[in-house]
Amino acid sequence: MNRGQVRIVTLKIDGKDVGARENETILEVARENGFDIPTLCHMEGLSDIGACRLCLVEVKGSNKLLTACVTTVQEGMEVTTHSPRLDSYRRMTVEMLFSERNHVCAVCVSNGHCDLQNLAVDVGLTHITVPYLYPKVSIDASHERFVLDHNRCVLCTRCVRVCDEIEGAHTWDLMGRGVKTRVITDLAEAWGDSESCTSCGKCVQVCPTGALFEKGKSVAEMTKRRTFLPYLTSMRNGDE
Amino acid sequence: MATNPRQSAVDPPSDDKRWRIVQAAMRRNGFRRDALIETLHAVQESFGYLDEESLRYVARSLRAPMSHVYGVSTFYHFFSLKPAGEHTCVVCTGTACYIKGAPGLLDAVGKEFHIGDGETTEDGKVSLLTARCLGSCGLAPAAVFDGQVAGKVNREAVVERLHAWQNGPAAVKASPESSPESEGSAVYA
Amino acid sequence: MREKLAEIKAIEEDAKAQYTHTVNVCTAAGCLSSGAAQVKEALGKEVERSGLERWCQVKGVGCLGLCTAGPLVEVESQSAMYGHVTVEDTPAIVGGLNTKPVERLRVPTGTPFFLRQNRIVLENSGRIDPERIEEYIAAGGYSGLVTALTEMTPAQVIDEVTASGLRGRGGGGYPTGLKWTTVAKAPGPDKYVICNADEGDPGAFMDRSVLESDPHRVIEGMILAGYAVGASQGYVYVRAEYPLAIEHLKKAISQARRMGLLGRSVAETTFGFNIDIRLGAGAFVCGEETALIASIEGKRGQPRPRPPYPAEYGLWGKPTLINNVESFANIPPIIRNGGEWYASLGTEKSKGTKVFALAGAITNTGIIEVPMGTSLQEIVYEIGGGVPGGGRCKAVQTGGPSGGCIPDAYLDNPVDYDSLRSLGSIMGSGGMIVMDDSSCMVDVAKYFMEFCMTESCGKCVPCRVGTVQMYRLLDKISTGRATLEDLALLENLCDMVQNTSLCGLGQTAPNPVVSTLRYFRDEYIAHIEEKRCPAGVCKIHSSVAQTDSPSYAVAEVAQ
Amino acid sequence: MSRTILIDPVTRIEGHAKITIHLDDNGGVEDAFFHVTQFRGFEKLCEGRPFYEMPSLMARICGICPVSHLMASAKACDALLAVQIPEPAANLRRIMNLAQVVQSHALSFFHLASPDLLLGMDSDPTQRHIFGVAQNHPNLARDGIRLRQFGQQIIEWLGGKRIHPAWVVPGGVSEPLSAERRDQILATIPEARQIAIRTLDWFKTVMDDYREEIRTFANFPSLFMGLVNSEDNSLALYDGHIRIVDATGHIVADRLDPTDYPAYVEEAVEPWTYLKFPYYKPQGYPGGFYRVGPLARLNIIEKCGTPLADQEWAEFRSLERGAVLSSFHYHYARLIEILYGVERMEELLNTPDILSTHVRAYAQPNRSEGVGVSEAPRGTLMHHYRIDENGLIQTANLIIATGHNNMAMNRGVKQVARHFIHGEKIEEGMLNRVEAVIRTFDPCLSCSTHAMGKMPMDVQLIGPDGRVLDSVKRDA
Repeated sequence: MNRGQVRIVTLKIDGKDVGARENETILEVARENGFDIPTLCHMEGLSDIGACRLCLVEVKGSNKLLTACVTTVQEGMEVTTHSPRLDSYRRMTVEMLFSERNHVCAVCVSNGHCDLQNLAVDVGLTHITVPYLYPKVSIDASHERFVLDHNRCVLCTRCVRVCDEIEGAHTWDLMGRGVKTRVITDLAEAWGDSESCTSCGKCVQVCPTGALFEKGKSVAEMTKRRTFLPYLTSMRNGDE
Repeated sequence: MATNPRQSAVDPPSDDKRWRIVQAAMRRNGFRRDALIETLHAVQESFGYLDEESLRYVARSLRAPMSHVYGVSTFYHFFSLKPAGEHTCVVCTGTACYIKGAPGLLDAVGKEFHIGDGETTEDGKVSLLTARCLGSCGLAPAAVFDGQVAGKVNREAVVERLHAWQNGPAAVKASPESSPESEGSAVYA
Repeated sequence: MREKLAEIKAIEEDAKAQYTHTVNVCTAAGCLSSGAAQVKEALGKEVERSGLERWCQVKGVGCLGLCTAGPLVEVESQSAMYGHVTVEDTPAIVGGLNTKPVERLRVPTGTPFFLRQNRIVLENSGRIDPERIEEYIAAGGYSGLVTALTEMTPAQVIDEVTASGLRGRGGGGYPTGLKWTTVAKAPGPDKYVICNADEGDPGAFMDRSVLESDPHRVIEGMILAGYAVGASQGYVYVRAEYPLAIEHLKKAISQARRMGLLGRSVAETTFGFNIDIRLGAGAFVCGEETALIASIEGKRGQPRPRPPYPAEYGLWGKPTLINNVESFANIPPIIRNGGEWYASLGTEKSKGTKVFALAGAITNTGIIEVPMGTSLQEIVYEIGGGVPGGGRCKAVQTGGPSGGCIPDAYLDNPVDYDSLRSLGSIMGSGGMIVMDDSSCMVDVAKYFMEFCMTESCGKCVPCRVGTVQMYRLLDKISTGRATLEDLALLENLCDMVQNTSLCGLGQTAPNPVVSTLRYFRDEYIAHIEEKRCPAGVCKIHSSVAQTDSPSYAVAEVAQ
Repeated sequence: MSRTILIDPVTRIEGHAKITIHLDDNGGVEDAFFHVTQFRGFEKLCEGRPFYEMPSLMARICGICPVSHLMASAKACDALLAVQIPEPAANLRRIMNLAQVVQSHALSFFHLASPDLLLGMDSDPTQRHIFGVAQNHPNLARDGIRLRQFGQQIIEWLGGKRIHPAWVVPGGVSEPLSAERRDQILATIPEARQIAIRTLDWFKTVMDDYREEIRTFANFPSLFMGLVNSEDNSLALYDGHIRIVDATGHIVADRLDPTDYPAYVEEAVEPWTYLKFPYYKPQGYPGGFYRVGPLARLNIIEKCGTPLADQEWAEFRSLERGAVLSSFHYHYARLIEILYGVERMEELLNTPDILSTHVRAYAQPNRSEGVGVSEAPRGTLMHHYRIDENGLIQTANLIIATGHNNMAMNRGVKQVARHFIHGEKIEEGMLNRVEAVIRTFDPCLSCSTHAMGKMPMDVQLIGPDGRVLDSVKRDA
């Protein structure tokens, strides 16, 4: 990726001067420098899609909020990662996610190890002001080792991307659109019948919630291992 | 089988001649994966809808992941994964049609035939669909009966037309030869 | 090539001169749906029966504009336009050719509807047979292209476009010249030109009309763009819902290819350019340029964050120029007559003309083209003939689901990009829906929200869930079950969805709500506090006394 | 003229219900009903969920005795896996279950029932609650709070949190017990034992004041059902066999397999309540009605199995020749079980392999159907699941202690009403006794109807013409 000469730029994040390589994203630079920007669809080692909108930041001179995970830094940029307005939008965005499906942390396998739950804590979401949508969605336990519970899916597409970009199977994709979007395997068949699935389990490990989990895990027992991902990614890219 | 999979197609699922149209569409685009939507159009035009068999065939032919093919097929409202009824009635729900009474048309069909958007009557005769603006705003509210656009329709006319479809299929099947007058009496307000 | 075009023009003119009469039948989609094809056939038979075939030609032409009076027939020699023509009327029309026009069928053409227009994009609409390239050439078509290719550098072409002050007609109003410059400057040998013909705004049918009536104009505009930015491949992304437009476009492309105006050597020069058609499949979001690109690439039509803009990173990751149909349709006359000529029309910041589709509670529904800066008043009351039966125009909806409702009191404002924006609406692609007192503004807002909700691609959270929540709140208001807290929540959601959504669809989805709240807040309040719909549209629940205040379970976030 | 009294809601019980008392023309009680007005869809909402979630999900039925549901549910899941869980795991589950029994009994006795016993059935209702007790009898109130804390603390130490711990899992428990934790628990036992003894002694001294209540509080012959230890017929709260005895104390059925419950328990439905009426099948409905819970358990066993509790049990059983029939003695039985629980926990904590790290059996589901039965504080609790080939719940059926006691509670209400209510004028104290009889059963209505949301209860007075004449309504 970073072949050849890469220029160094300087920018301000929350008032602090920081240096960065010109091909880095705002999110990367912010995290390297200890600034916290919440994310959900972002996952180190996977491509970024800018879908969850939690990493939106204010950039001086831009009348629109910019997606930190896909916006590259520029010389002289002045980035604000936290403001009352951003905090409020983030809280509402997480609130939207909670209202969308049937998230019940208390009886979830990922309770205590859930990215969505942590986000709620981080953005200070204490209650939901909008009505729950209560969609009636199914659970697919046909796979020998894993379970897909649509009730907890936030449509971050990490599973879709890891399966396509790292495992190369492209078993997962999305069907439908809008609020009716669902993750699917193959032709929306039962996961256990999938011809393309290699049962590698990467999708399960990258899933931020309890939407994908291992069979046999009881409530609060599902912890996800993700350290393999940056390693695999760098191997694929042929990096040192 | 082919030596170069890019140049030759996977065998179609059956001897049905319509597969040739589908194959031609793919060949025209060099069996590239980006021709997926064009290919799905060809399938839908030939078979009326996209069934699982055809999706599998298209996926194999274009060497596209099945979930991708399914994802695309369900993203676009133009594609249908279910066979339509013998006759289709498309009600335009564009803005002009909406404010001139399209909801009333849907309501009337729903009450009379117990079908909603995208549904087919139990006898398989009539499918109801909606469209996002046919561009016939000047004739709002508009509806399409078996491919023929009719403007300024009203509830009674739509219900009457659908009843005629249900009761006597051959008698009223819209044909291009039918004069606008005979059509007008049935459909126009 | 110039000689070839001149020759074709001469032949066409000679042929036409042989006829004493030319009877134009509008065979665009609007008139077709009221029986224009049968009328045309009957007129042909009638001419034959009367033995007039050597003196009279019956021609199918594009949109004549006044869709409401379709099917429309025009007799050029008599300057007579007939409306609501039926097969029975054809003997009278043909019989009257050598005597007097048939008065009972005439549509007055001395009205503001015809006189106040200034047709540039529509100059050939209703004049030429869209299925014959020769007629386009005879009307001056492709001469600008030949001039550009032989006498101008790509930079000069861009200069003319820049000088014209043309801004994107798809709704955004981005300066076209600037866009072209960016793509031209972008590095790399492979670039693309895309014509966005995915006209998805409900209530807008200008692009369809242009493609059906004068497809070559769009093709010429695209070739010029390709030359200017250095692209050799173009795509027209057109809605599958427009079969006639697709048919005309296909025919036009193959004619242009045969004529040597498309292909490896355009107009006998070293410049090569091809155009392919890509069909949409019923997804409004594909009007958004990054979603459109994804769709052309055969993917789900989901947008991606910008920057990078398609001008730098577009189709297959290559620099890509995307303009809409009307923008491209403006290019040939700009090249032919010069950018300055174009810039002399319109207002200071919005140059040229704009095509509008008039629909709703208005007498003259149809397609019009007026100079930028014409007031809404003039468009609605004079050109459009006002509300049928002399009713009051309550509001004009512009810009489709991304736009807003402008109330009667503000109709004296000129129509241009900036003034519409200051009124809380947008130019959009040009759909104008006139509403009278029978429309409820809450219901209208709910209609558009329902539209955005079902058209949301589902990629980003605010749009995917926010539109559903907003729709539900609007439904609650319209059925008389809402409280003022719900209204406050709705406004909060509007703000959040506007500012955090990924693409234009989400960012503008709250616009109809925001604008109706701005001008018609009293209607919302009436639904909420008085439990009544002033326009009598909404069905207020009979049991509204019991406002449901569900005890929303606190999200079980805590462990 | 006849009328009906409505008590709505019944107070100081778990959950919400109402009582209607129908009076005849002379002002005598014609009939009385105990209606459970709440409905919960727990069995329904479990359908389609992975069975691995059941223990935690089912525990949500109730915030008072989640552990009881954890036990029955986990046992049903063990059955689905077809594993025998490691003995240390079973013992750890037993300890948690006992902690639960102790804290729940403490809640019932001290917080809900003691105001009647300490302050009197006819005392000022505005003072007749735990705060009134705290004011007038601070030591007893403190004991109650301490005992409850003791139980809850052990649950937290074992399971990580007091309410809805996720520690009990199919196949065993998720974490072994550490030596420090064991010692911590052991250190709290002496105080708890002291409180249990102290309270028992006090109760025995005031029992005589309630002779009228003892005689009329659901004091009638019935069957008694519960688990007994399979080895020595001692008190068993976690596992064992089902035994049924009659009013004379004779064994009607013994060594019944709990998982085979459909063979001998059937449920009847009445339109006026959401609570079903289970009965002992061979004796039919309504004749085969039975009682479960502390009173029933002490009536069916042959000993408690711990030294101090055994002494108390012997004294208790000497109250009557056969089974102890008055439901008033549920309170007494509860106190004995508290003592037993504290003693038994100590024994279990001192078993040699209690710190073993092998506390979980792993397996794929091997059966399509599983039943788990254990004793909740209020009585026998049955969870019955059927799963599909992917391990998703197809049907769930629960029979909860309060359900078993439904018939007895209804008869009890009628008995008390007939005894205490006369004429047109209804004294508050009379109504309180109608509620108090319900309280002796310590019913958990939330559990037994698997209801969603909050729920109050009321008592209604209905005339022969069906008109509601009077009603006492209380908010939750």
